Amino acid sequence: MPLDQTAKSGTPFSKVGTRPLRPDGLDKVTGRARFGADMTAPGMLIGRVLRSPHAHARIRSIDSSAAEALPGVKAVITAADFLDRQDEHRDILVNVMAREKALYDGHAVAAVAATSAAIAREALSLIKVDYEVLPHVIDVEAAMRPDAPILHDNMFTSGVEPRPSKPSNVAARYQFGHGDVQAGFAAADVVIERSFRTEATHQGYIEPHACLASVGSDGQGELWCCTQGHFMVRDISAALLGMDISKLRVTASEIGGGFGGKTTVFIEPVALALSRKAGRPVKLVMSRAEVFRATGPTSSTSVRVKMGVKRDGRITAAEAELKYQGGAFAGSPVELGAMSAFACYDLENVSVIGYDVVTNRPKQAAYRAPGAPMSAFAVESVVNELAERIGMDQIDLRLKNAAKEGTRAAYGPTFGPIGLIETLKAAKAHPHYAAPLGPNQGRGVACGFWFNFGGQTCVSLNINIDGTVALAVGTPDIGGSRASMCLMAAEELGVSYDRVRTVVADTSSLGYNDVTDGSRVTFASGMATIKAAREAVKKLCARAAAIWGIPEDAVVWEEGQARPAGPNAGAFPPLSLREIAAMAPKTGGPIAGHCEFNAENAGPSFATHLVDVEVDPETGRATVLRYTVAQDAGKAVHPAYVEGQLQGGAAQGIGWALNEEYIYGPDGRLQNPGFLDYRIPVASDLPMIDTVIVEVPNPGHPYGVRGVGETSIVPPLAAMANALSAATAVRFTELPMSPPRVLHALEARRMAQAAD
Amino acid sequence: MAARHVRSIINGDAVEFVCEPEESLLDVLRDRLALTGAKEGCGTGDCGACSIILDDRLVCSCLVLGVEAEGRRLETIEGMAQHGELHPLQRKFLEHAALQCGICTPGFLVAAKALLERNLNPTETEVRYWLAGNLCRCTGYDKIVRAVLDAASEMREGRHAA
Amino acid sequence: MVQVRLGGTLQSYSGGRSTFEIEGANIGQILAGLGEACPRLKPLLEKGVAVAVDGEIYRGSLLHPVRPDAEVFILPRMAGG
Amino acid sequence: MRYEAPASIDKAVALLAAENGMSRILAGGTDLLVQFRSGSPAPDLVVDIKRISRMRRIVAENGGFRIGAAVPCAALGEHKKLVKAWPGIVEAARLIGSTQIQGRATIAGNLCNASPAADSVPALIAAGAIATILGPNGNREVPVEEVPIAPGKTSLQKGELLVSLFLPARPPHSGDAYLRFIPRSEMDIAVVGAGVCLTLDEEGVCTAARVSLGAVAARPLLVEEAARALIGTRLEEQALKALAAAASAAWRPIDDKRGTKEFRIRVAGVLARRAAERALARAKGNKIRGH
Repeated sequence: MPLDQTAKSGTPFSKVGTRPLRPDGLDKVTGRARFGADMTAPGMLIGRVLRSPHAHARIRSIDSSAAEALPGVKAVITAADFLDRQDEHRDILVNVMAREKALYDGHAVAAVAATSAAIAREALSLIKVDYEVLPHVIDVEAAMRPDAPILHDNMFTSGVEPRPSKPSNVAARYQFGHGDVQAGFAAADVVIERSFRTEATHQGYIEPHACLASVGSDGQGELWCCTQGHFMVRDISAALLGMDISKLRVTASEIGGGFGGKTTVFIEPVALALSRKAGRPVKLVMSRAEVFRATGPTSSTSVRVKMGVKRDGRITAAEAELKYQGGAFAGSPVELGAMSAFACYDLENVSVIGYDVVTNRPKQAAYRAPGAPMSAFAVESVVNELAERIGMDQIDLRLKNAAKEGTRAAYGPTFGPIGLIETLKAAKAHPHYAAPLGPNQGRGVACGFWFNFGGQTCVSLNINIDGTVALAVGTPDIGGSRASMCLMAAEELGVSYDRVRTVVADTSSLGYNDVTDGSRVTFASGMATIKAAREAVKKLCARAAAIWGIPEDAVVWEEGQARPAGPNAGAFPPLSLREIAAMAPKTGGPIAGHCEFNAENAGPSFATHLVDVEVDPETGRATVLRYTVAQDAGKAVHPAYVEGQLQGGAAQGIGWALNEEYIYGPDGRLQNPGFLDYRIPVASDLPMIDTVIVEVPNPGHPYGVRGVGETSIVPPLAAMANALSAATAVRFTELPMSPPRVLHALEARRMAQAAD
Repeated sequence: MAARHVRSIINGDAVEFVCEPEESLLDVLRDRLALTGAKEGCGTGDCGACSIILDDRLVCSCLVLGVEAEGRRLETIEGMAQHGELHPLQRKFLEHAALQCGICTPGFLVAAKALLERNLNPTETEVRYWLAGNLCRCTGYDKIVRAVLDAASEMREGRHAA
Repeated sequence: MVQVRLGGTLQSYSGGRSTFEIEGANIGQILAGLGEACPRLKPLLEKGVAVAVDGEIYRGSLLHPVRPDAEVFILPRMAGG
Repeated sequence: MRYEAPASIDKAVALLAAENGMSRILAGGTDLLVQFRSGSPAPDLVVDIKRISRMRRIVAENGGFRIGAAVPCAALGEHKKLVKAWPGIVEAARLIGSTQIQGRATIAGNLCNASPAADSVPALIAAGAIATILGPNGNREVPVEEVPIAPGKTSLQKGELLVSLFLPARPPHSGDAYLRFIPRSEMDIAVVGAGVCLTLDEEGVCTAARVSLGAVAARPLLVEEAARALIGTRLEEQALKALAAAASAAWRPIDDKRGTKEFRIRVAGVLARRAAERALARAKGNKIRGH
């Protein structure tokens, strides 16, 4: 049954769009919810990882004999305990445990399991690693220079013709665009070209990575861990350890934040390897310092943007060159940064080039709309400057050039229905945009785009004998998605919200589910839930038809009841879901609906952010005074949690803009691996964050849902930079805009003014 | 290194435990007493996820030694709901959707309870500064601050009604 | 025949050629045809690409039907956070 | 590691004197436990002073206040008379870390941890606070500025214990203030801290002043040139400019991940000036708003 032809489309919702309490809420406000580090097992050992203190070093040898001899130590492992795979898992394998070289400060080189944390710690100190320290490179531009220390002798830049003859730190070159940018610039009245830099920032989830692994001598394993995708953990861990996938069962704990950072494995294969060797369960929990040193921050970047505009506000051409370092392995999100850079604009002439660069930093991991915030920072800063130069309102210029349905996106295809213009209009109409500003205050605007993804999804919906519903999904719930699933199932089945219970099932209970990423869960698991519920409804109707002795297609499902329709309408009293469920054991057995599919057409989400800041001209410190987010959610299933995503992304973006950064010493060691000096926003740093949810339905979803989780981090970097620039009359092109950097710029401006 | 025997009152119950002198109270709560509601986000007092109340003072249990708990009264998140009834703060956190992942929630609730025990009529700014030692990466704090203010308002009305 | 366009990066494997006429009724057939027409693209196509059909992006649906007049755009593989 | 929690000062001193290995005092523990965790060698003996009732009290003495070494920062803010007399000390103590940290951390510990950026120390120095130190050789009283000598190092001898801090009687028409600069609004280590304490005569002329800067040198500084810029003035624009210049000139190299030299120089002057204005308002009896 095509989803778009069902009765539901176009009809008002009775459950979707309401704000019920989340089903996992009670456990989370009482301390009962079990997160990654909250699990124990009988006979459990404690695992610890030894990490490289060097940014770049050849590992000549590892002597673990003294550690192995320490009483209480039950296993010591190194890279030799994993399969030496040369396939697509190679980089993950080498990142999980260094092989020939340690590639960054914090790179795992060995691990132990012992009867106590104290013994494990002592054992680490007894492992002797003979390092040959090599020259290192941290900065993205430095890594691209011909004389830079080379991380991988086998890295030859892809995407370049002819293939380079020498290895380099540039893994790949990407390019997108269409039209003739030179002609476009020639037609412009004003052309602005600027270079920008952003520092690496960490996802900063409050829960460190944690897992509990147990592998028996029969080769069967159990793993409990906090992850955005336990099926991914299962498949990769099995591959690295040479296990059959069916032998490993992974259960996702409650997850204490991820933002993309828990879409890969770090300690999980290590704990499994330790457990396999020790023959006992092993719990492995990262310290906060390990999280910063060894898990993925996002890229630091260097971006050049050039744009031209006519006096009437029409943008004639846009060009960008992006350089993203993704740590010690290929795979920075530069390609996504390049594709999304100009996605907000309807451009005839556009050209984007991107370089994926490796450096001696931890392997980057996805971070909320990976790659997009940095290129948007650069583009949206230049757009504002264009508006200033031609004397046009910053929203009006964007409205004039905004991408809409039918626009050919800068990355190629043509957009379907999208809501950018609606968010711009919502921002312009918001009282925030007209509010007066005081001295040293400025207002910034920026737009953002994210693709959104669907992906492989499998859910199971079972009708219980009492008429309640058990829904099993395979996508870890990172921000309230179980509530949304319950809402959608209840909507379809016509039962009340609290009669549906959604759980995140383990890997042995469902087919494969892609990780919780790409803002996909409410969209994809939601669509699977709807399909599964519709299948269950079909079976419920069939059961009622059989009971009544009428054809199946003569039964309709309305308001949680099967009713005879057509010629039989009114012939039998309706049968409720509860009644049919109660009779199920005697009328054919259990009733369930399932869905396994690959969700596509996620439908992009656009946003416009407004922010007011005040800058202390004597110290350079910026205070966020007011913040408003307008974003297209397609259809907000649980508006409170949609607002939460919008507010959370804005807060992370504010941190990125103002104070968050990876700081390296000349020795290539990370200097701020803790929440004291890696400064994420605290409650007193922020105002309330106002939200406007725009709803332009996504035709790819039966309710019109679009993902909302990621787009909200795309505009804030530029919105903040535009606001600071408006407050100070200085254009900021480097993040973070920390007080020393801002004060320096203000002093330079004062000096220049004095000289005039 | 000699393990010590410690007696405390935790959430109103007499509790005895044995711990090493260098063990943190957080490790004792989590690993020895199975009170895993307090979380370790940093271990250095920078995130507040391990907040508990120790003799009426809000503290990070990661910065307290287990042995220091001898003879002390501790309140943890596990003791916040009384007789199966949620504390108004717990209820308001749910109603306002003041949690996304929920890892920081126990710490916020304990810290907010300590605030409202001192000041039942805090301003938004007072709430924000009091809670500055509790990091949340999901919410941007908006809904948390609203939930605390709303709980305070409800508790004030309850007090006047009583 | 379906007109298939390549994103910029993929063009560096097709000698700069951006458009191909490919016979195929679904995404899988079009990717196979494209690999035949330009063997240097084959490893990339096998590693995984996204395909935009009339503006809708497909990352893993080889069996999705494609009409002869559809706008088909080959994009790199993508993932979010 | 041995843990002892004596009930008297004498017992504490005796324990410290008898220990041949490394011993550490545990007051609030907010620095000590972080050090344990960061892998620094565990001491042989930890003496918890929080069970010593004398060290947990704030008592009025000779018109001033004696603050026990185990008094948590939060308790300072709850002591109404102390808040009235020494608002700058209290505001400094209440800037140390979070609410949670202030429930444990002590200003004596803040002093003895000897961090150049300790928030309460410039305020204590400006106030002319005296530390009472007890040891095997008896009792001694030391101006607080002489306690920290280098990052992590104090002038305390082996076996010595800082027992209390004494804040002298505050002369009429006096005011103190402490301000610090941090990138966020809370939770950071001071990039620059400035404590000012001053006294006015009946005509509003500054007769005495002390200015102290934190986080601009290896230890908090008492900046006499800065104080001299204020004495004899009514803190007019000229005097405040001179104060700021003296404060900016007083710095000795710190250039690290938390702030550049250039930034610290500049902001030291700004904060000294703002703290002086705040102290002046207090000396005149004006109300000052908090955050």
